Amino acid sequence: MITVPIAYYLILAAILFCIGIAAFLIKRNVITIFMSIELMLNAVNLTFVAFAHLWRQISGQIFVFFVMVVAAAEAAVGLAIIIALFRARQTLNVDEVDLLRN
Amino acid sequence: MELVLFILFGLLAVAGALNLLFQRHPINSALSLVVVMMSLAVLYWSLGAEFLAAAQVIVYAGAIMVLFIFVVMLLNAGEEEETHGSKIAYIAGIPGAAAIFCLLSFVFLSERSRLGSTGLGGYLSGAVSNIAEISHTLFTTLLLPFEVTSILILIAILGAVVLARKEL
Amino acid sequence: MNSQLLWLIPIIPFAGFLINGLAGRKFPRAVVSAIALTATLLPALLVTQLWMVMTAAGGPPLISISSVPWIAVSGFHVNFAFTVDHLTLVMLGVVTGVGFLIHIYSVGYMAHEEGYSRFFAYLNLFMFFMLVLVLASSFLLLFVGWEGVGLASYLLIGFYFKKDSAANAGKKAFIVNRIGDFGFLLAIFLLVAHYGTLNFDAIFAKIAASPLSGGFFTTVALLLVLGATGKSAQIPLYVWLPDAMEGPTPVSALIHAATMVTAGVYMIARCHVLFDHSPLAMTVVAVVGALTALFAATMGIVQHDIKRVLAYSTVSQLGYMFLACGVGAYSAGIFHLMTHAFFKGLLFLAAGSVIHALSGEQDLRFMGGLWKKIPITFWTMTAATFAISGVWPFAGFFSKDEILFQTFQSPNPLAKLLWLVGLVTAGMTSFYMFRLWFKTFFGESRFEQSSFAHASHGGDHAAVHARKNTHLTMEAELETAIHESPLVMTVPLMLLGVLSLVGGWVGIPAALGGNDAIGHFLDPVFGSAAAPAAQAVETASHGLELSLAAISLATAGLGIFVAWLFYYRKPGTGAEVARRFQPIYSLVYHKYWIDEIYGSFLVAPLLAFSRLIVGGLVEGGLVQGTGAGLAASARGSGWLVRHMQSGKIRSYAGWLAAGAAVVIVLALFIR
Amino acid sequence: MSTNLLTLLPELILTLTAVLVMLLEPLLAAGASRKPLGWLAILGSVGSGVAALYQLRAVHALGPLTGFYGTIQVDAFSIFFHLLIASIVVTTLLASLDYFPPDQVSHAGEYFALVLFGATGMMFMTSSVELLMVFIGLEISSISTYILAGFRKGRATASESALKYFLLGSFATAFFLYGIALCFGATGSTAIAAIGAGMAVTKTPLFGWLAVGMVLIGLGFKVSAAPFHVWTPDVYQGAPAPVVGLMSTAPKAAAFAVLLRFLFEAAPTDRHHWAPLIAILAVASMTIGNLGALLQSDAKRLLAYSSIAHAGYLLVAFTAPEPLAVSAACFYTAAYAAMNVGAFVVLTQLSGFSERLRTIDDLTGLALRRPGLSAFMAFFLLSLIGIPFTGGFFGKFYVFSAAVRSGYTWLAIVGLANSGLACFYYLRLLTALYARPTADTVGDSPTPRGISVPAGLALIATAAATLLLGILPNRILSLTQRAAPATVAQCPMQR
Amino acid sequence: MNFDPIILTLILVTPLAGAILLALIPEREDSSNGGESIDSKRHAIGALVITLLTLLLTLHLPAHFNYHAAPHTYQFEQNLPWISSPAIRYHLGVDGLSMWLIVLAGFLAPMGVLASWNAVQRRTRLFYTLFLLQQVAMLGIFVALDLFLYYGFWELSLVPMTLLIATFGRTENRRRAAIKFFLYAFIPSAILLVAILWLYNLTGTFDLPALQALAGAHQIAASPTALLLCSIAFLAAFAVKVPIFPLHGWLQDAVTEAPTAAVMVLAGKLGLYSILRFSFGIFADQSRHVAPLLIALGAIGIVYGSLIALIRTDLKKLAAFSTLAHVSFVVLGIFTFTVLGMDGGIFQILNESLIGAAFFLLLGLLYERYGTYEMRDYGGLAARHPWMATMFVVTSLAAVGLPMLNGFVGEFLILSGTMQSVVIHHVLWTTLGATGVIFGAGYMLWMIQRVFYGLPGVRTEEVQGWDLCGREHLELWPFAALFLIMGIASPLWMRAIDTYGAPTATANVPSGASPSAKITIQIHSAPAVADSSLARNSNITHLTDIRREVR
Repeated sequence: MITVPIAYYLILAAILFCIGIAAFLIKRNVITIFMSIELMLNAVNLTFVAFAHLWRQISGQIFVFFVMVVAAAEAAVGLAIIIALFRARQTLNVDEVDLLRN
Repeated sequence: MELVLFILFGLLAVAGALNLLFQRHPINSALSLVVVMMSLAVLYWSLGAEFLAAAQVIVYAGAIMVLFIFVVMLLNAGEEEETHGSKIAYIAGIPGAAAIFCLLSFVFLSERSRLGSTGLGGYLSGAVSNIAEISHTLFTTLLLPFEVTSILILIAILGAVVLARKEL
Repeated sequence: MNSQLLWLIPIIPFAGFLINGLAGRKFPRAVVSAIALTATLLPALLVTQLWMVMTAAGGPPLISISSVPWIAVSGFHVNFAFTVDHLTLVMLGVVTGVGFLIHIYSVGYMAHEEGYSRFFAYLNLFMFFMLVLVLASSFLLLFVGWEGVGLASYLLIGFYFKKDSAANAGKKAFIVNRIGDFGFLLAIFLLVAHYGTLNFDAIFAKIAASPLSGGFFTTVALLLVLGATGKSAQIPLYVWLPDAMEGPTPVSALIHAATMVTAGVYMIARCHVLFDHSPLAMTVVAVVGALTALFAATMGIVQHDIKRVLAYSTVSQLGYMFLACGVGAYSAGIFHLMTHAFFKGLLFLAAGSVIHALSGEQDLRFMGGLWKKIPITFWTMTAATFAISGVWPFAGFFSKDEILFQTFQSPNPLAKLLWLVGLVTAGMTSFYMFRLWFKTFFGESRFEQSSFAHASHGGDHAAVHARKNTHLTMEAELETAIHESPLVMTVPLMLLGVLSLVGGWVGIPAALGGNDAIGHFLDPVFGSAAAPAAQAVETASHGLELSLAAISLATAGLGIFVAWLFYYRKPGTGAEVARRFQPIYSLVYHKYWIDEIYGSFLVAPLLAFSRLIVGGLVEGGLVQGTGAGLAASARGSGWLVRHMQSGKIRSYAGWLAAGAAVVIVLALFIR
Repeated sequence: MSTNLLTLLPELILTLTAVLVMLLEPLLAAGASRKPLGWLAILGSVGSGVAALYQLRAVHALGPLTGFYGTIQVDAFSIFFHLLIASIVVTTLLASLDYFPPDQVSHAGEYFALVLFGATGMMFMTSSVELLMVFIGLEISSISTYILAGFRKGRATASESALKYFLLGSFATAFFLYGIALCFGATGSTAIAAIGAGMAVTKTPLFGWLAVGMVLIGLGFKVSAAPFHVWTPDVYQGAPAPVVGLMSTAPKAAAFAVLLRFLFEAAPTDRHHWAPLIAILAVASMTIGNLGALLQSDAKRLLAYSSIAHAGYLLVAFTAPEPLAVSAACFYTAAYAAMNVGAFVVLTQLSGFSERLRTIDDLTGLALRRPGLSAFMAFFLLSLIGIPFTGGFFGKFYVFSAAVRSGYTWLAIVGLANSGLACFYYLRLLTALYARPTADTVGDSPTPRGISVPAGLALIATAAATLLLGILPNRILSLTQRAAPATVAQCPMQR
Repeated sequence: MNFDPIILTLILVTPLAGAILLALIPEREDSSNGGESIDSKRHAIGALVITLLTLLLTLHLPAHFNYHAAPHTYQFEQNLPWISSPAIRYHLGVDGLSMWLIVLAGFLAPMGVLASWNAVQRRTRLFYTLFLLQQVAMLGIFVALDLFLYYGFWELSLVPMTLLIATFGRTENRRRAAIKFFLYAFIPSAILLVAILWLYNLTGTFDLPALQALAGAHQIAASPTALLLCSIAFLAAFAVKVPIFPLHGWLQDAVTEAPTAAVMVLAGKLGLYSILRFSFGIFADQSRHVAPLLIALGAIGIVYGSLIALIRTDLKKLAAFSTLAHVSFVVLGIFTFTVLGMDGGIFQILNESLIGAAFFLLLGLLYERYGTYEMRDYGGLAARHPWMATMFVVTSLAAVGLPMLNGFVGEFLILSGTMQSVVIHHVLWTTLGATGVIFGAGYMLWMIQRVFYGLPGVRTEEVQGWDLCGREHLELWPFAALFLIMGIASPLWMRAIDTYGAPTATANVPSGASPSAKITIQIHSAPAVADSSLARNSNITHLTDIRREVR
């Protein structure tokens, strides 16, 4: 049976993580930027799962579970913030959210 | 078999992620993200994390992403405009991201031989199911985090109420 | 005599200074003068007693007294200590005697001035410092007096401080003196560094015990000479003295003729042990003295201001004294110092009396025909004029002759040249002095042309000299206004007149039938070791001395004759000659442009250097610039950091990503 | 009392109070004052502080306590931070009692609850020895501060502030998580002690180094160390003044506590790796913070940059070997908290909810109108400069002496030169307070003269703390010095 | 009751308590004037009482000083533990160096209060509180024997001064000047702190006597380079405060702005004392090592300050640079490491402080009357204000070093010491320093002339001033009296100073390293002169060379 080196999973996670970073940098829509953060979290989750497999440790998987919960909570708050922002500024474009600056 | 799965869903995940990046409408990006999550669920499964695979589909793709899409709809977000807000993001950020990727790959590749490979399916002993193991750990050694998470959720609710409540 | 009484000699005038200085403004003038005179008379009496004690048979050769230390650190201390030897005694006599007379004179002269108490306070202060100077038994205490008299001189020159020229002159005097003091101080530092003491006796003893080679002594001696040229107005630092005539006339008489300016001579004489070890320094002293004598005499010839003529004459005579010291004839120098104090003091006082009579006019061109109107002044001044011209048997003849003879005799290679310079100077001296004499007292009265004769013209000056507020417009009143001075002024004149005549008789050389009493009197100070040899020379060359005396007498006569010719016989001749030799006359009249040269080659460059290089380039550029540059670069960097803060979330994320990359690189690769 | 309960006591009290406040809030009438809720919250946080002291007695008697299967450890270290956080919260609450204007009063209850919840999270961060627990604590504290930052609703800047904080914070959290994942990858555990043990023998040391780097990025963001400081000025400017006082101190203190535990217990073997890295971060933070503040005119922004710089000073302590580093860092945290919270209490009092007086120009001549307030402000600024006989000075002294101890003399030189640079802007503010007012500044505007009693209490408390830390630091020093060995006790150090 | 052990604490506590007290006494408010208090004298009176009390306490020191104590020991010591770890102690003490400086500080304080009596009319509470705090810091610097404690006072001294300048400065430039002053002093002090920490790290103690002992026995385990760098860090911080050329960038602005009472204590003694106490105390060898540089800077500073003073027409700026010249004299003196230079330098610190204080006081009086420091606006004041003119002249004369006044003693000893030292080019430095004598007279007398002599200037014509009033007499006469007494009875002071100066100049010399020790011996024994005549001669040729250059 052909096995997959764990390093590949890790590299896949790294790819996703960096695409997440890139998306954060490039996207203008606040909601999409938030999604890219979710993407980064997912990448980390994959890393966790891969390591959990490596160490035969269930705690890695449980960590992922908690990350999901946290992500849900963050999503609730984050989206609320986005709504508040939209109400105040009538825009979702981050480039237009720059009142606070030098 | 495993390799096939990995390549297939790995590529799908990367493609989804890239699609998220390149799509200009948030709905499309959200759907791409769902694709990524689904692919990852398969990979979790192939790594022996059945419970997580399910949770990924249910919680992440099912709940969180729905929330996203709901907000996108609520705020009636349209396509992104191409505004030129930030040069730094391209000058410093993208090379930074690329560098991070290179560094991570470098580390993983150089440690590759010490990490070994995966075997398909559960790595735990067949006697105990994945879910049983998780729930046992969750209610013993990791009881406190589990309980404290409730505070987190409480705050999230409170915060969402405070922030999104329409008044003044 | 209880040696503790020595303290009183300077302290009494100081007390006078304090009383008059602090409270004098509230006293009536009589009280002020009484205090001031008492404060000068008492020291004079003490000096008299001292004189008697020391000259009595079996009297002590010197009296010393020392107090608690003034400055004391581990390994070095300076006490307040006074020593009286015969040199000091002569100086004390001159200072207290002439000083007292001039104080008396001032009571009359200053009677109508503002700042009466201030004037006498300053005079007493001067007496204090001058007495400290001559009594001092260490270099440092000498320096105290030295600087102190400079201070008093500064204050007194600037007495009419409302007048800018006076204030300027005072400042100039002080600063030029400071340049000299700079040399003096360096010499003192060298002495401290080498001998660890500043006591005269101790240093001279050490020098005698282990004479070092000449380099050190030459350095120290030359530095001392620099100091002396400042105080005694020698080339190159003479420039302050003519300007110092801005002060009241008694001050000119006391400080700038009789006493203070001779301090340089005194100092060189006092340090003769040091100079004896340095032929080079001696030669420098002699040459400086001779040159100054000649140089100042030329300038004296063409001055119109009566006091300035006298001032240049003072410079010239001081040059004589330097010449004497330079050829080792210290006692001759001191002798001339003494006689000069008498006749030059007198000349100034008499000139003051003339000015007083003419309501403040000082210009010779507006004088004339005064001899009948102010007879006492005329006669006393005549005595002084003869004395300074070196006419036998007036005081100046003996002292000047002694100097010329000693110069001629000296082993110095330049001796004959120096003698010749001295001789020429003597001729010029008699010429310009008699020029002054003729122009002042003979011929027609030219006073009516003077601005001082008319209130309308004199208004400006009147504001300055309250005394000149005599509103005389009528010709008749003008004539009656020229009057002889009161008795309080003329008595000192007469006394000094007598001294100008007989003062020289203490030093009649053997060749003229005398016994050179002053020379022998000073022998204990200047070393009898050298005396026998000098004795031999003296006895061997009576003939030479006589012939030299005759030559100088003839020269003086020539000077007098020419002056008579130019200014009495044919009054226009002087101007005619001046026209003929216009360039030379102009050069001399403008004092060889020395003030201007100093101004534009020393002072102006210094100020320009301060302003441009020091103040501008270094202070403005380097010192302030560095700080400002650092501040600006900090501000610039701050501006950059501000620019990081664009307010754009994506930019921030960009920084975060880049920073994260850097941190990861560092985390992985730092060793 | 069971050990488990004892280990959780302060957090428990806080949580219960917060829930109580949250539940009572809707019961109050719409326009009624929320002060009773505030006092309740204060009571709760005081209670948690007392509980922490009670724990201290127990720890004193029994040694470090662990609970809940080793996820929580109560030792002098954690108690120190518990006390610190409780004090900050009490002060902040005192200052906030009168903060809300009548038309905004309905939010006050939620505000108090959120502050308490946030504090709970921070406390968890300091007492957890399991990274999962740390992560959850971190999230609790972060999310509550995100919300608090946006609390001046209706102002455009408030939601922007919250958004920036939230997005960038989540971004950094991802790195932190990645770091944890790598730790797990290197050692197979997420318990700090186990990681420490595992790191010493791991086959994949590169993961360890990478993990340290990632964790540093995540926590560096939380403590606003350069180059992860970019959010700080914007967020501080937009957030309410009392909240800034809180979030510039308490979450930072907690994050530093985590960093201390993580670096010295989970990665002590790599000290020679991360110490220079930390030194570089410290230099960057100090320099960027101070330079950025030079040209600021907004008081809150200025203090934001100053907090970046102070994070840099604090990081200097990390270069020292363990006991010294921990005690220096703890001390500095406390000193910084005292003076910075104080400064923000003054700002809160001055400008209120509306934040009318924001810039240095606005504050010019303040001393004439409000001598008391400006005296306090001056004192806090002097402490921030690091003038002797204040906590700020002793903190700096202690931190830099730690650096010199460990051979980082150059770092101390850079740091202190930086503190010289910092004087410039502090003095600009300070001298403005005492200058004569210009025409259109505070001098002419009728500002309320008095100070509310609770705010006065807060001011006196912070000033007293700042002063005492400067002249009688013995007590607090001994506590921090005891905190240090407690952390080492858990893992064998290979130095 | 024996006050000796607590007297220093009392000296510190009195002004501190006074400051707190004054801060609590409210000002009378005047709403019409925007809340600024108007001239209630209660704070001035309070400050005067407190400062006089402090002065009285400081006089305890000379009254009970033991002149026969062993070198490098301290008296009136108080040594209590303060912070256990790091080991910081509350250690106070006095020796011959600091005793008179403490009295001086005590003396200048009431004078400063009197100087501010009318000059400061607004915000008196703030003013006198800060003034007393400044007093505490200064006294603290002089008595602290623990490096940490000392550093505390050292930095603390900046704060009240900065605020005084920033709040009570004369022109709109005041805040900038204050910040400049602070930064100039603070940044080098920060480096000083590193040096102190480094030293503590090596030795485990902040205690000065202990450090002195260690350093004396060469038991500080560090490389010579490191020790040298450390000593330079110490020296640099002090040098800026003194200020030593070219680190005087802050001086002019600060002096120009600072109110009279503050400017009286602004420059000179704190930095110089610190050099003497710490640089020389701990880094004796290293200080000797850098001495040639410092001597050069001192000599250059004298000339530099004088030259700039010559061209300044603002009285305060002139005073600033004359201050620079005067402190440079001290620097020149103490770094010769000769008994003469050291004692003279320390004595000159007292002189410089007194003369400078009197001068600034007088300038303040002029300013009170005419509202300007520009010399060109003045003229012809001597006739109108004879007493003031007298005081100006007396002060100027003391400043230019007229014999019988105090300045002379100091300058004479310093320059003698310089000549005596065998530092390279010592003759040149002496010569340069002595030119200060000329320039000093130049600018001071020029100043007197322009202000007091001649015809009335623009400003003095418009405004009718008044001569000294009773209070002003009270301020100035003590100074005048001190100038004279210190000028003729210097041993009264020198006795104590010498107990510090002599051992410091000679002791701690590494064997064969410092030739200045030989020189000192040479002073004691005359025959040595002959032995070293050869060496001397080479010096003399050197001297003539230099003289040629100078001319």
